[in-house]
Amino acid sequence: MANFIVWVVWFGAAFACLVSALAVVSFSNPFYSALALIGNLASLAVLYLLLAGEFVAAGQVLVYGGAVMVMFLFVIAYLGDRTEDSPWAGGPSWQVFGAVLAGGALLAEVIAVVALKAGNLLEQPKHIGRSFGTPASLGRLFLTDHLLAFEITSIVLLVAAVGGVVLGSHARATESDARA
Amino acid sequence: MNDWLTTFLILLPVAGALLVAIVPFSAYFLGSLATLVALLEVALWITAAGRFDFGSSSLQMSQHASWFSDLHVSWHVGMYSFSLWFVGMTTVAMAACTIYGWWVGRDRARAYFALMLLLTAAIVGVFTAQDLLLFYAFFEAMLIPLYILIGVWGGADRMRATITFVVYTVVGSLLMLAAIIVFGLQQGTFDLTRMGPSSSTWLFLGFVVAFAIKSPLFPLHGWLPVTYREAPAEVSGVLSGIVGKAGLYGLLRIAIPYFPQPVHDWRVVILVLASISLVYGSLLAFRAPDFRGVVMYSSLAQAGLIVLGLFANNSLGFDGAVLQIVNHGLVSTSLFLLAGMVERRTGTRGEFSLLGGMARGRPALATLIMTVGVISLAVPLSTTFAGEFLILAGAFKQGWAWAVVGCVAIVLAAMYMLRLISGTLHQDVGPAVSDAATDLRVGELAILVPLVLCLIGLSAWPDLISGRAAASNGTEWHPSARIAATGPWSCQVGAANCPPQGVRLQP
Amino acid sequence: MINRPHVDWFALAPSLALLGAAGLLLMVAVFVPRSGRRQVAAFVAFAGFVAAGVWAAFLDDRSPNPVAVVHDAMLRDRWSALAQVIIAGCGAVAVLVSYREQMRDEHVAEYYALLTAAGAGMAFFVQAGNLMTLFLGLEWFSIALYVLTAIDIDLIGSLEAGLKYLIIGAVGSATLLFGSALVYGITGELSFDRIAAAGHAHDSMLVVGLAMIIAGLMFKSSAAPFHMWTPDAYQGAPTPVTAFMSSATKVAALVVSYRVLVSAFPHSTDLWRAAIAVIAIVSLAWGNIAALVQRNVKRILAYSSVSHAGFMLIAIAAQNPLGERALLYYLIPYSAMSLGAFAVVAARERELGAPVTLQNFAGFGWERPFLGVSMWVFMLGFLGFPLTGGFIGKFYVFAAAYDHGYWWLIVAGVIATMISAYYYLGIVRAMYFRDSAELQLAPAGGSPPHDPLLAIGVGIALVVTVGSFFAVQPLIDVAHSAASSLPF
Amino acid sequence: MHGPDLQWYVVLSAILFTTGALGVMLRRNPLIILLSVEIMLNSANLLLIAMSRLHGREDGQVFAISVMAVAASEVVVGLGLIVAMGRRGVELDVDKLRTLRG
Amino acid sequence: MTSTAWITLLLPLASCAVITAGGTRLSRRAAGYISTATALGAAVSAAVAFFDMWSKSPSARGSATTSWTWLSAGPYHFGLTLLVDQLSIVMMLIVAGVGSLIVAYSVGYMDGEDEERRFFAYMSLFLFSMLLLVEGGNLLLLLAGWGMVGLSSYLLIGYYQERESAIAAAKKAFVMNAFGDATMALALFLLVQHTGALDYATVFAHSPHGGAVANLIALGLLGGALAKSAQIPLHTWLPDAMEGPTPVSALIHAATMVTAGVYLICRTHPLFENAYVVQDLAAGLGAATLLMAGLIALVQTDIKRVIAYSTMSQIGYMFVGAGIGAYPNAMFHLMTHAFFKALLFLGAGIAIHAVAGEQDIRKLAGVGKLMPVTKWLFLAGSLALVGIVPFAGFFSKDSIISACLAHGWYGAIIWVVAMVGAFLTGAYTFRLYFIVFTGEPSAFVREHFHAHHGKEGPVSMLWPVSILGLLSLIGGWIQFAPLWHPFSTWLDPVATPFVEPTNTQEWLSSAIAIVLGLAGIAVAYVLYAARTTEVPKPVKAFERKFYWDELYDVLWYRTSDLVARGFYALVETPFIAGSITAVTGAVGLGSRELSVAQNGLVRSYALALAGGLAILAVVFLAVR
Repeated sequence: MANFIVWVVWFGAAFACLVSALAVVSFSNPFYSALALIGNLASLAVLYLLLAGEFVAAGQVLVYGGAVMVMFLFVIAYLGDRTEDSPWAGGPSWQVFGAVLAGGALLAEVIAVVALKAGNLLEQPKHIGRSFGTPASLGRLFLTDHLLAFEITSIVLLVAAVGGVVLGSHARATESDARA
Repeated sequence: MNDWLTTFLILLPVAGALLVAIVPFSAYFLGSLATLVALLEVALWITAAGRFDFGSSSLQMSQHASWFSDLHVSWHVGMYSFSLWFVGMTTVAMAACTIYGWWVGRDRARAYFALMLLLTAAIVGVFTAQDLLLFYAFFEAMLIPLYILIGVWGGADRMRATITFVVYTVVGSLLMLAAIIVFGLQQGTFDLTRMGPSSSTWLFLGFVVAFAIKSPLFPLHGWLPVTYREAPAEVSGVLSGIVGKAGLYGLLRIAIPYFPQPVHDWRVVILVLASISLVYGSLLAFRAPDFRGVVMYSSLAQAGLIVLGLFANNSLGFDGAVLQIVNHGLVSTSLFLLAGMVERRTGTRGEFSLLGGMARGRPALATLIMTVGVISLAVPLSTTFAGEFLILAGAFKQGWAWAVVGCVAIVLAAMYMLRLISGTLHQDVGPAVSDAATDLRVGELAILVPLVLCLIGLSAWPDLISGRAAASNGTEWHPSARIAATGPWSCQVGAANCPPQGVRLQP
Repeated sequence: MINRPHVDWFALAPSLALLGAAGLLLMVAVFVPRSGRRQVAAFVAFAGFVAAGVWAAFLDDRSPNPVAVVHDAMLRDRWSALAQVIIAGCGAVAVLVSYREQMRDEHVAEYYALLTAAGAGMAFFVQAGNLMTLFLGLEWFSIALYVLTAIDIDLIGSLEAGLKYLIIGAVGSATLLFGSALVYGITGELSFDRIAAAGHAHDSMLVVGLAMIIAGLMFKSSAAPFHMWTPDAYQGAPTPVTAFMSSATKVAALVVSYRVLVSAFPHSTDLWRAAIAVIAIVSLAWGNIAALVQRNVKRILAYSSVSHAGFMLIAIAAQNPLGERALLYYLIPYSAMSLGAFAVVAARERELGAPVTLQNFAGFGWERPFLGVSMWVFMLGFLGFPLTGGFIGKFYVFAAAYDHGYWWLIVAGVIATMISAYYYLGIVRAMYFRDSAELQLAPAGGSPPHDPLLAIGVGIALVVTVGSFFAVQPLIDVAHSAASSLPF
Repeated sequence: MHGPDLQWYVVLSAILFTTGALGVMLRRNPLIILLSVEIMLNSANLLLIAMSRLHGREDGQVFAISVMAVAASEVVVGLGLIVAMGRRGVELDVDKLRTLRG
Repeated sequence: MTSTAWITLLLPLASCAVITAGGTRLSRRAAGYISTATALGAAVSAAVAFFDMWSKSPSARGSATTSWTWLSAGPYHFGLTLLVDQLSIVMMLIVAGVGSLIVAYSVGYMDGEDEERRFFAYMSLFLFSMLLLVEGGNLLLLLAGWGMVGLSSYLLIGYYQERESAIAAAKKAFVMNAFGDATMALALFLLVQHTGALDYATVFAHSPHGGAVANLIALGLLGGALAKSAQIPLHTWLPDAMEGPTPVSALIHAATMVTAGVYLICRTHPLFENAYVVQDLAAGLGAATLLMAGLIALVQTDIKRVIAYSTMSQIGYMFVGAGIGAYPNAMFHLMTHAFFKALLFLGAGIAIHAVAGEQDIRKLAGVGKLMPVTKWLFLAGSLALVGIVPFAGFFSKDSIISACLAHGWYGAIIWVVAMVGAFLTGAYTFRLYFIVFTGEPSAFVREHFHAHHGKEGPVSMLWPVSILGLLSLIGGWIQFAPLWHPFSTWLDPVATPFVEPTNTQEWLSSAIAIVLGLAGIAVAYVLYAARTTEVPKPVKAFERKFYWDELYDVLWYRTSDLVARGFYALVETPFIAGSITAVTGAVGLGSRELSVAQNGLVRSYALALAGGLAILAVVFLAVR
């Protein structure tokens, strides 16, 4: 019974995930795309839960769905909604063809990988304890094995922040525009 | 074992170049400084020649110092007897050309003289390097100053000239680089004195193509016309007189001794190409419309002749080739210098349609052009005649047809050289020849007369070189005598292709 | 109770030094008045790079045998230490070159902060010991570089370059990430050595992951066909940044690529070796041929850096001791030449106030003899001519290829060099053979004051370029000891 | 475990990755391109978490968390650039950014 | 004896060097005197050497001394060897003696030329070269001198360097001689290959007897001889060579250089005797030449060309002599011919000099009236040429003719030809004499003749001519084959003849030769002096010199010119020069294509990344 619910939830989440992703890339208005991405993130969070990643799921919702996307929406609003006509147009003639081909190839490859793997490894996940994916155990990891990763992540964020400051600052007088 | 003299011969011009590049002198004094260095170089060579023991066939005045050990590359320079003569030719001719540059007062003197001195060092290095990679380094280093010298001080079409020149030369030398790497790694060392023969055709061709482009040999002479016409006269002289000889030296020092089997297999092909160059060059020289055209195509022909001698594979050919290399080095340099002087006087680019009748009232010019001209067409008793005689006698032993071709070419040589002489000096006065075109001045005589005297002296005693090209003490000799036939890097291909010391390959 | 892991601060020192410099620079940005900011900032950055270099040298001396630090997050060995020395050197010279760059004063400190941060990122990146640190280090300096590329915000070109670099870079790192995920998925391990230990040679999932990782790394080393961003980014970025990118980034990317491939995927050597060989050929062909018709000098140099990636990939593909030596040796003169060349371009740019093209390079060699001669030497070095380390580098690379029997790689390299002669010497031609008199060039606001720091930077590059030709033995010894620290 | 086998997660992440890639390759609005990049990163995250579940090891999740942060920083820089563009009146269309080419 | 040989050799060279180096610091006269003095000195030292040799026993007369190794390669050594023996001493005497007379003559003749320094330098150079040729102790030095005389001949023919025709003639002479040098060189290569040396003793000892090699060697040498001595088929340069100043024609193209071929055959007669076919060929060609030249000489209108053709025909006689093996006779005729042919040229020179350099005999007609001395001298020369007793030609030429009879049927044929030649000689020689020196002076002569201080010419020109006149009278008396032959005896050790005509043959031939000569003279008298009968219309082929020039024009000059143009148009321009442009063009095209691919679109860049990745992954999956 529980298994059935899990299946339902999984299908729902996966479906939502795919649809929202497609929506993101196909909406002509970035605003809607951003909203669609929020949905995508949320559905991914659900999948994370199914994979026993409570903490990650929470982080997903808070950091991504919250902070990042808010920032996105803010910027979009700031720039005003510029709906673009014919989102797929542009670029050389072979662009779309090539893109679909390359993307399809990548997809096919991974599918093939899975198919080739079908039956052995991916079907017997290890048994996991209760604490798996809990903030406590993740935090322990962060402070022991992956201490550096943790620190570096913060550094990366710092660098990005500095970059944001630098880029976001105001323009100089027009004489510099002449150099453009 | 360690004798600094050769190293000094290389380092002295480099030091001079650096000095010229930094000292705060006026152009004129920079020129005099460069001249001084060039003459010192000649003096240094004379001391070397004085100390040289022509009796021994071993490497002399050599210096050896490891450069990087994991691939056994080292700074190894030294001179065999024939190298000594080539170095002498280089120092003398380069001195003449440097002084000419001073005489005509090239602008941007600092760069000009520094480059000329660097060029001297590079060429001397090519003739003395005993390590394959070092040889390549010098071989390439020659190109660097030449490129600038042509491109900056050259004629109107110098861009095309530089591009063509560089494309050809770089193609050749890079093929050689590939060959060198493979050869060296096969042998386990890059030290020429410790390498053994190889039977790989590809390596052989890699070397030969590079040297054939440099020499030049038909059909790889595509860079020749535009380059020789556009380069400054003295640089053209260096190119055809000295730099081209680096290719021939490479054949003599590397391609022939280390690849006995390929040489044997490809001899006919190369001899055919050489013969074609000989006849082809002579005929084109016969039709060439200008002074330099005649000289440059004649140098193509001469290269073919020398290759005939080198691949005749007997001591007649080898000694003759060595002698002829030196001869043509001096002759060609003098001719190009004369071309420059004529062009400067007449404000032309040496077209025969504009020249003529310059002999009247210009005895010095006429005498010098006449003298150098007849020497270059190998009138008997001249040293060039001696060289050609040996070469063709050697080629005759290889096969009578080669010598016949050579003799035909001798007649053609007479035709084009007389055409040059009369086109410049004789018949009615050309439109570009005014009274402003004076006779040679003292400075120019001071440059040319020594060269001509060298040639005349050699004509009186060509044996000075041909008899001392290799310490063969009266036996047949072969460059492969310089190969160490023993040691871990002995023949790859079995004893069949390993020439024992000093024995010629063909019975 | 969490037992804190033992942290080898000494191994971290180079990165930390630069990071400290970055932090200090942020302080400078805040506290030092604008008047003195430029000097102070430059000095701090320079000191940071020098300190990092010195530390790295110590590190190289003190770590004869490789050890993993902080669990398996990073590795302390000579391979990375040597790379750090080179990177630090590049950074220091880049600072010298940047000093007079006309940028907005209010952000000069941040500029140096980002520069040092990028340096720190690279220094860490080369030490990365598992896929996570690999990815993080990559992002670390990448993000810094995105910002640096676009820092001259008022230049539309710079902005455009930044955005392109960012987007493509993000795709590239996403690819790397996905590949890492696949590899993690099949092996369940993140650290290189244990990935190798886990085996699964030629497992489908592993090879796809490997392909993606290769793509991501080759993207950073700007090897064709993953190089497309390179010309645009190099051309659009401020020239000192380009100088830094072209030299340090390549060093980091190539060194790490080799380490990852060798230490994590020894079982699939034949696969990645062939792949790298092919990529090398493509890079050689594309880089050299595309450079022929370029007019903008920075773009020419960008394509040349693509082709040089190809040359160094030959050494990687050979994957033998000779190849490792070749790679490390080649990087030294290459980064020097690349820095120096871009520095000279920067000098010309500043005196013209316009992008440098072959056209307006005319006569430069005569107006600025020192810079001209240096540029000439750099070009010859790129071309692999004697008297420059480029020659020995190419020689070693070819030797390595032959040693492994890849004679066709030698052929490809030789042909590529033949083609490259055209445009390298074309730059020399532009500098010397034409007179600026022919084309009336009005230097913007007169010739700027002479720039001793830039000259010093160029001089250093010159010394390294030429010196590495003569002092081959010591450099090779260093490279040898560094290479010996790799697992075999 | 309950629910579908892990390979379905892999397939799903692959689809997401491809979708994101297509978005980058086909869209012109830099904002949407950034969003597509986010999708790519998230697909990788999904894969990481699935795999950490597979192996019953949490470092995959740790990796995922740090990836989130990195993604966030990329977004910051990207948005900064886009804002700069917008502020300078450059049309938000990467196809128009063709001054650097050739 | 060696020292005298060296002095003989080096004195002219020294004078050449001095004059060249001196340049304009040297007065014109001084140059002339230096040259004359050195030439005389050479002659004297040659004479000293001669008497020195005279005092020795015949066996000990030859001496070869090597001063230093001139050239060597591996086992081969070619020394700078001077060989002084009976043969070379004769040549030295002729060259230095006649040479000094002619140089002295030219001091007066060239007076007023503004570049006579150059002239005398060249003359001295020529003397040096010629002496080197005859003194050279091995074939290499012989070849060296061989080429050097060719060079100086080139320089002197082209002395009037503004004259188109002079330069052309000079080139023609040089190139045609270069042919000869080339064939000789080939012969030398053969010798080097088969005997390993080039000095006469070794070569004669080891060169193969008979067979193809021997024939080829002789043929090569013969080629050189033909070119130098202007024998068929390499003769066409000699008439044109008359463009040079008259003393040059006298010295080089009559007395000395052109006879070098005869000397060569005599010097290397062992090689020729090893290949008797080739030797007969030489004789045959000589005969053909003497006949053809005689015929052409009949119709020439240029005084110097007439004499030139007669030179050709006389050398033909010498070739006959050398070819049939009568070496002493050939050498003897060489000597006498040097005397009277120089005399004829110099006499003609005086006339030309007196009449404003005019050379056309129709215009010169009757000049003899105004210059009697010249007239008598010229008559002496003509009689000597025709071979009338007691003039020199009689003794030398007739002995050659008679020797033919001792050479079997082949000799008989040649004998007939030679007799016809004798008749022709009489005819053309006296045609010239009667037209120019007898009869009333033409209007042209009256107009242009200018007496030199009341005399016919300057003394410096007259006395050498007089001496030559004397020599051509008595020069032949030293040997009259039937009765006394010291000359042959002298030469016998080095050039042993292998034909010995009987005395009856001698008498017979001489008689017939004289009769025919007189007949020729009579014909000439009838036609040109008495003018009783109309002069027959000259044959076209004679005037066009049997079309040899046209033949060579087509065979060599036009051919090489055509081939050269062809190379330019078909090889050099399209391929050699075109290849580089083609390659660069192709690469440039690819470059432009790539820069199109780099289209500046982010999406395309991403596509490249994804595409590359896809391909990589596919391949990996495929080959894993």
